[in-house]
Amino acid sequence: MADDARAPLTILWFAWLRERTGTAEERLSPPADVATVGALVDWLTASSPRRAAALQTRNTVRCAVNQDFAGPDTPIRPGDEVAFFPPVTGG
Amino acid sequence: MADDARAPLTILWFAWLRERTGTAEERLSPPADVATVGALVDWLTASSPRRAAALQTRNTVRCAVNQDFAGPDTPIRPGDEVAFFPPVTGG
Amino acid sequence: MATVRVQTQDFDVGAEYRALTEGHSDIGGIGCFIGTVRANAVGPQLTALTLEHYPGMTERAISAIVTEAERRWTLLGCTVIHRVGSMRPGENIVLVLAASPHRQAALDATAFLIDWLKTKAPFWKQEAFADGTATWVDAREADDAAAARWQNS
Amino acid sequence: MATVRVQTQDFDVGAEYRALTEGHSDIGGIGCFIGTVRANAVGPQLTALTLEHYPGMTERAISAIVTEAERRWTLLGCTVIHRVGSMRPGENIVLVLAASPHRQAALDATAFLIDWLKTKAPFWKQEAFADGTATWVDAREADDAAAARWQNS
Repeated sequence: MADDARAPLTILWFAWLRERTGTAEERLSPPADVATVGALVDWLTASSPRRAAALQTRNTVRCAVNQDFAGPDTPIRPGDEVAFFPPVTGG
Repeated sequence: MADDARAPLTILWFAWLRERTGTAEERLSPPADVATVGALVDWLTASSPRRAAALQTRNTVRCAVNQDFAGPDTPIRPGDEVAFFPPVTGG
Repeated sequence: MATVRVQTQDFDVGAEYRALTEGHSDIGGIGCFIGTVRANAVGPQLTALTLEHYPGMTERAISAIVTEAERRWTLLGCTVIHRVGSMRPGENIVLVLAASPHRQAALDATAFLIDWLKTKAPFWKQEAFADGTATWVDAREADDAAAARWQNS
Repeated sequence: MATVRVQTQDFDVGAEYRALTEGHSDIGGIGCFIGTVRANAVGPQLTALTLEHYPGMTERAISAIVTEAERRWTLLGCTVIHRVGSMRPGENIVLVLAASPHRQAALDATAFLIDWLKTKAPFWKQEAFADGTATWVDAREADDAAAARWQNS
């Protein structure tokens, strides 16, 4: 989203993922080789036990990058807003 | 509907059938051998040019006997209420 | 449990929704359909739609359709109101409401009720136009097909 | 043309119906669905349902679903209102209204909108019970199947 190569990612956590991380929003700057959602999940999992707990059942964790649904191969760039959440249950 | 063997039929006409017969309701006593809807349609058709005009496109004429949808073989008894109308177009 | 009315006056969608649902916490979804008088795009302008019906048989036929819907789906209530008489373009003609514990049942019952109302209840529409002509509306094959979808279920 | 709102307060079905249809004589049918908080039949009593969402993405996702409905059916207007925050059993959660010249399009668009809302918009439900426990509602496979019906059309 931002052009600044050093801009941090905004990471958002929703529903029970938020309860597990203990935070709704954080700003993080992973290394430059974390360039996809899949790589970001690996890095977040290794970064803290609470984030690992939120992300441990990967099949049921959904992701959006800049407010669009994303998959493991979706690219991540500095400044992006990346949200993790369970399957949606509205309506 | 009635037990009286000589009770007339109540014949009802709706929509464009009513416009062709010029009447919404009439009481008629066909001969005893007019015992089905099909026989009644034949008898009505022969009984007057206006009724014949109402019933001439038999494929598009619908019938109800005592307020239930009926077919050509549905029995007719003295005192019955028999209605003729076009295919329904409500809703 | 079901409300069935045939009336000349308009209905109030919000009031009917409240009457159906108020005090019920066992409902999960309510389906609804409202049919309205649509102005025509070509030809002389439609000035009025007149609905004729067969008093007595109409209520009987609608009640039978509602009973069939209640047999097919778990309904916690439903409402069918059909107007008769003369209506102008834009006016309401018919209201169907179906409340169920489950969304799919509410949606299916609503579609079923309006599909069968169109093909199995004794109403006839006549259109009056600005040039003074009036014509009876023909039954549509698409309506028969829509109603037939439900025959085998 | 479309009205999309995410709000904490309740909505008024009758007022939304009027806002969608008033002054429109080109509409032939309006489909509607209302989802409500259903009390549970077994276990500790449900005391509240809380809807969490992803502000910003929610409106974006609903607008995309509405745009897809408008691409698939001739719609003369539609309304999607989804509540967030805490609601008690019996309260309204979501309203979908779809107006079309034709009945089948109105009914299909209504079912499509609620099916996709349930599976493609970022809302999460948490149930709170009388015994003090609270659980996040699991996504239902039936909802995915209902949404998938529309994938190939």
